[in-house]
Amino acid sequence: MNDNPLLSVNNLRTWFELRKWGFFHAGRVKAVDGVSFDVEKGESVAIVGESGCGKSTLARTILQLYQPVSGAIAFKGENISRFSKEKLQSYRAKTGYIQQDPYGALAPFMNVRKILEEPLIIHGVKKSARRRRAVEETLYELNLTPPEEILSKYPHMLSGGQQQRIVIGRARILEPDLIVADEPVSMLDASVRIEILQLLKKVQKTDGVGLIYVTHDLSTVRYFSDKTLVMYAGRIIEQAPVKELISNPLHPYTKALINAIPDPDAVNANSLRKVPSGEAPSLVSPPPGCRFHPRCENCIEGLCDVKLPKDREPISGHKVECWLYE
Amino acid sequence: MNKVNIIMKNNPGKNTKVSSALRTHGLNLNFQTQKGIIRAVENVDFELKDGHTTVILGESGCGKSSLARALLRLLPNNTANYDGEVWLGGRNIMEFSDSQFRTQVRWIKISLVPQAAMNSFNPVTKIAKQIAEPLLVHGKVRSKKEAMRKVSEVFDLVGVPQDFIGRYPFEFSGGMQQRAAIAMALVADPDVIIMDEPTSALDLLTQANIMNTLKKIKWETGVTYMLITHDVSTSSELADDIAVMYAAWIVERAEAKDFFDNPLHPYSKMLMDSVPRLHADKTPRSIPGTPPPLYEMQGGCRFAARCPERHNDCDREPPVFEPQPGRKVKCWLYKRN
Amino acid sequence: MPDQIKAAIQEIKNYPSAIFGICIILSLFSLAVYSVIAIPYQDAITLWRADVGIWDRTPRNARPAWFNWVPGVNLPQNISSSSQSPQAKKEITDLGNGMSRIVIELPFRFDYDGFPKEITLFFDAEYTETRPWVSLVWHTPDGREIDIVEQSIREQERLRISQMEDLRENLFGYRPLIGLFMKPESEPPDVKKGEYKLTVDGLVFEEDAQLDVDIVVYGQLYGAAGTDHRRRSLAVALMWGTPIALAFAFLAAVGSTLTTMFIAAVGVWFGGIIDATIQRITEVNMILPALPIMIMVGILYSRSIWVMLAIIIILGIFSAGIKTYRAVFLQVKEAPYIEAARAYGAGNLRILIKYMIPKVLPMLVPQFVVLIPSFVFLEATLAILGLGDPLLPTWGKVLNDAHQQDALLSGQYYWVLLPAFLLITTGFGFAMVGFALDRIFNPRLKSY
Amino acid sequence: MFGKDTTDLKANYSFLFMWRHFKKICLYILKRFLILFITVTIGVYLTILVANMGGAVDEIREGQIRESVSMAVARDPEFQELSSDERQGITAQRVELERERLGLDRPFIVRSFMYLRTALTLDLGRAETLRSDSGSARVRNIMLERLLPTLVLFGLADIILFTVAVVAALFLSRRYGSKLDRAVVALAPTSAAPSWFYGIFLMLIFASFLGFLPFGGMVESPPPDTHLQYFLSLARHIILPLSAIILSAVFLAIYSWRTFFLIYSREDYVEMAKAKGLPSFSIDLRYILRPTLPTIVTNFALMLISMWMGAIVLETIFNWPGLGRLLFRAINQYDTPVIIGSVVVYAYLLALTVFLLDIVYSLLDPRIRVGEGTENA
Repeated sequence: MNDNPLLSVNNLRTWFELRKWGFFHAGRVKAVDGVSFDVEKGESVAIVGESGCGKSTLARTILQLYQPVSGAIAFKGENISRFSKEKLQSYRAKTGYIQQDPYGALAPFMNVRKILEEPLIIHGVKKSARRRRAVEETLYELNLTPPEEILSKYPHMLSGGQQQRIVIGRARILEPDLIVADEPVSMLDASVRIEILQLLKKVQKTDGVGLIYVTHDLSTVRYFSDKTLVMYAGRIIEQAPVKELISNPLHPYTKALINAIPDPDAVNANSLRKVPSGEAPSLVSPPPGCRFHPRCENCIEGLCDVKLPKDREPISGHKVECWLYE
Repeated sequence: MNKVNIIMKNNPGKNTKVSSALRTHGLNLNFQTQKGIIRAVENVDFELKDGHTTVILGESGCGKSSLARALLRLLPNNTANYDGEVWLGGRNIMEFSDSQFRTQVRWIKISLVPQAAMNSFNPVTKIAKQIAEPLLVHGKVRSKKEAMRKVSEVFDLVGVPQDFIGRYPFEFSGGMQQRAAIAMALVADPDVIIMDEPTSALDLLTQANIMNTLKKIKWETGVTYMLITHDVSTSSELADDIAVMYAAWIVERAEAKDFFDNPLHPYSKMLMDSVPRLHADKTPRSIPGTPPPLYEMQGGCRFAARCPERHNDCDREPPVFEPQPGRKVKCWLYKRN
Repeated sequence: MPDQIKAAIQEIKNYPSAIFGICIILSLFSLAVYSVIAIPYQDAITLWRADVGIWDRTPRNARPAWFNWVPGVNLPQNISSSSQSPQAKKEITDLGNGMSRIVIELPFRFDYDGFPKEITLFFDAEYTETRPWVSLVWHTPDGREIDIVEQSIREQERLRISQMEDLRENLFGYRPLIGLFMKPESEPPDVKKGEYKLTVDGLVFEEDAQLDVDIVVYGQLYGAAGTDHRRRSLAVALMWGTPIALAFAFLAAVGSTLTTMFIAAVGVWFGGIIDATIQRITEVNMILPALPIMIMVGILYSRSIWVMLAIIIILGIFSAGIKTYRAVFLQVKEAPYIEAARAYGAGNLRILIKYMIPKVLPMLVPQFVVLIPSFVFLEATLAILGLGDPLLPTWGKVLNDAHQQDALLSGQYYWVLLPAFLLITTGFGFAMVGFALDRIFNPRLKSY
Repeated sequence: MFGKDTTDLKANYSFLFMWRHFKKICLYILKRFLILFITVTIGVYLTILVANMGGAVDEIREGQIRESVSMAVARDPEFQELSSDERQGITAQRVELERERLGLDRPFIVRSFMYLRTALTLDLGRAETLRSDSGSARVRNIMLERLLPTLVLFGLADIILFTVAVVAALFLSRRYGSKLDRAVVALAPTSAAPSWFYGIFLMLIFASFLGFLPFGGMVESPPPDTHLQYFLSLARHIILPLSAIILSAVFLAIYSWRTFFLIYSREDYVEMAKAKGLPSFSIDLRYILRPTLPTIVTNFALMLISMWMGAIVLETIFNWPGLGRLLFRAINQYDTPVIIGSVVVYAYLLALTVFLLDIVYSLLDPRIRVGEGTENA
């Protein structure tokens, strides 16, 4: 208890107002609806879920790109929602952000030098020689050599893999303690993906930063993360170490998810997969009780469709939010 | 531990002799652009076996989508060269005139499930009407009523609820639109259905659901699929045969089982190695380098620059070798003798 | 940015119409610069206000001088001859008693096919009490001498020979400006070409008295652009109209596009109530009839071109452009690089100015260029309605005069065509460049 | 979005189903109407504020009160006997009373709202010098009399413009890159000039040079007696202004709409329609024209708004007895009530344009017809 976790998220809710005519209330999107978890220093945490489950919103809320409506995010024991402007600015320097679309993440009208210098300028590195050295060092570490050649290039002149390297470089140029990577490889070609993930892993290990890896692809998590959180309809329904989660999923949704992902094997073509029917619920009006109950074959009537299950830890280090483990 | 619910189903015609639904020989498709001529499809030979599913596997930009367009003669304005042979039902449909092609091939012989279903429906027309359209155009039904009956049949087949018949595209969710696109491809009972990344934009569970649906349809109707994808794992859900495409060439053709167990072409091997696996403990490895852009290709093997097994022969374009019966590889490593 | 501009310049070479447009713009610009240098502002205003005496010696409603370039046309130019000029002869004979006889001969050639518009003599006499007395004799090339008039002269006497009814009787009923120049007994009257001469035989009755005279034979042609009903040379108005039109349109375009874009960006970036308010204001503004409002302000407050400019800019800020920019900014706002910038701590102003606007600026350039002609024409529109600037000579005011004077009905086409030509040239020049730029900068249009 | 509708297959084609659409459209139209009305009200209020900054509206009102009061005093036999000084005293007294009754002594803000009502109903009192053809001096009568000619000219021009431009644009988009296409693209800058500008040229050529057509006016003077002759005369007179309006916008419309067609014809669903084996005629009509129409209508609305302004001068040039010509005369005679009235009427006309195109849009876009409102900002 003496050592605070790097990041501690507690019962976080991020909702969006829908407005009609720009003025009148027309509903709320409950993208993140009561989420708690910790990230230790130097730990790599994966958040897994389907598109629209709120995982990107969660990542952005952690980065203070969205304001939560309730709950708390503590960074090194301090509640960031109470941060002053200066404190928030220094928090931004301590967090790095890697996005899904590397081309979109780079301003098309800036060259690589400008792109990498921007965070330094904003955070008060006034000497241009110092900025230059930092930029060049970063490029060397990312294997983008020779720097002189890369520096004057515009994003569209680089390949997808190179672009994503620049994005990674920008995220760590301020030497942050936490990096949030939101689907960092899903838009890259299969052959480049592994390369980028390995680079990210290397960066995380050498810098000892905490890493939140947001993805829909469980199979990449396996080689990459310490802890895995599974998100469904705005809530974290299961969290466990990766190997444990894959070999022993507890929540019916996690089971279905793991079941739905094939490994390349000719046998697959001869069988049907057991998959829950239906689609993920709308975040504006999620079903009452457990969010997964309408698609769940283990649904207990009168319970799952009424009350939200509590967080349980049936196996040490393996939490699940499901009435089956009550 | 494998939790897959196995419903064994004999692959149709696995051991009997299969006729081919569609066969190409020396198919080419080039585009003229400012950067030069883009060779999207070059000298492609392949075969879709009747009732089988053939997967065209390749990374983005390898020409696999152009191959689909070449088969349906959906050519952009800047097409520079389009030739070769496409045999369908005993006739070379490349010799058809445009109007012949339209009335005799499109949709009644070959239909298409496009990559982005949400953009493939006219937003101002009801989806059911758009599905019924080819039936009416090709005279497959006598009345609109009959056409709508057929639409409601295919809706059942792909799992779109009946009350969606009166709806516009924007009232469908992404998964439903994809199902509707499959329904549209099925509606005129075509010989071949080309599916261009039919599930890549969808959620995992929806993806798996649609794969199940596709499998069921295949088993029930014996339709021939040509599945175009970059996703090796998903492709294994449907594949009977595999053709690997790299830089406008088909570099390897094999039956799925042989291919997944033992890929032959160096690119195929590396591609298989780059796939992260969920259920097996095997660290994936990436393929160094990038594929050559399709507009500045040199002579010789196009994979040579990235190939760990490259040797002197690779300066020349490799012919297609057949190291084992039924397996074709475009690589000098399999030169006989 | 410099890269993009370089690329745009490279690309614009592929559009011949844009090159042509740029040439037009450059020549208009040079004309504007030349006009401002050649005729200083104050002079231009004075000339256009046409104070008494300024435009006495130009013909009324004359066609442009280059009309004679048309083969077979040889209309009279404006001719003036002064007693002080070297060609003129002036003999002074002292008659004693302070009296003198001053004989002035004013020769001039008349080689045209048409008759002049007017003939006027401008006397400049100096005396204290007694007016000089002159008798005028007209010498035709074939040696005839026609007495015109004998009369006393005031200090700044003007003799409008062409309007002398008595003379008309002497000329067998022909109006003087025909009768004096025709071949005798030609029917219809034909011009006798050659050397004419007017003799002014004057008597002055005082010691220091002086007598000088200028003859002006008003041509049917004058200057580069002809003259209007107030004898003003249209060249002045047309030349000075150029810098005014360009400056007005440029300021209006800058004022409305830049602010519009900035406000759209602010609305999109801050969103919520600010955005909604901006949008609602835009909707109200869109149904406000801009021209009638300008008319109202023109009538009730001021017609100054600068007041109009201010109103145009105010009404233009919340124009439909906001909706267009808003749509683009909404996309830009969602761009991951903006989100990244927020994540590494860029402030609102930095994001607006360094991240959002540079992305959309290329879109502004063609819009800006395309807008310029519409403002040039707007000035003309206001002028046509009689709401032109009271002081400045503009193309629109020339058109307005022409319209008021029914120029088309009376066949004075040049009066309409010249300002119209300048308007349409300006319009086309900018529009051609703007359309080409639109296709270069707007990726959606690029391939079409 | 889905799942809550349980109507079965048959019901989809039933009357009830159509009724659902109809109700949605009506609701949408009603909503748009209310919003536009509020918009117009705000716009007119702003106009009043601007106009009254110079005290113009106040002056008009006071002048009218004084006039009517002094008329009443002069006519009243009770005061006939009194001296003119006394009468003036009474007049002044009554004017003061009337001012109080009408609230002219109240604060500006209160008054401005009172004016708003009178302006919205065009109840702007009497024109200063202008009279309607029937001799009325009431601003409302004068304006309403001029409305019809304007609507005839402008409405007809818009309908022709829209039809011609859509057909030509679709035709050219199919022949993209041809000589004709490039010619139209090159001609697009001609729309930089407003309609009155082309009016001058057309007048020069057809009226002045060739003498085929009249210089201006709506019909011959005196007006023909029979309906047929009246119509023929109208037709002869309308040709030039009509052509001027169309000429000023048609090339830009064709160019931009052709570009819309080209952009929309790149949509995936067009390729799908081709893959389905649809004949190219059906593709053009159902897969390119139909989905592009909402965009075109929006574009057309913006175009119309700017064309209204050109029409004011056009009417002046051609002596067309519409609102624009009236406004021009009001300017020359400093008839302030008519000028303010014109601003209001044009605001109404612009709102009406937007409203009509809104209705067309709602019929074209199924999202409005069947979907939830799409107004979420």
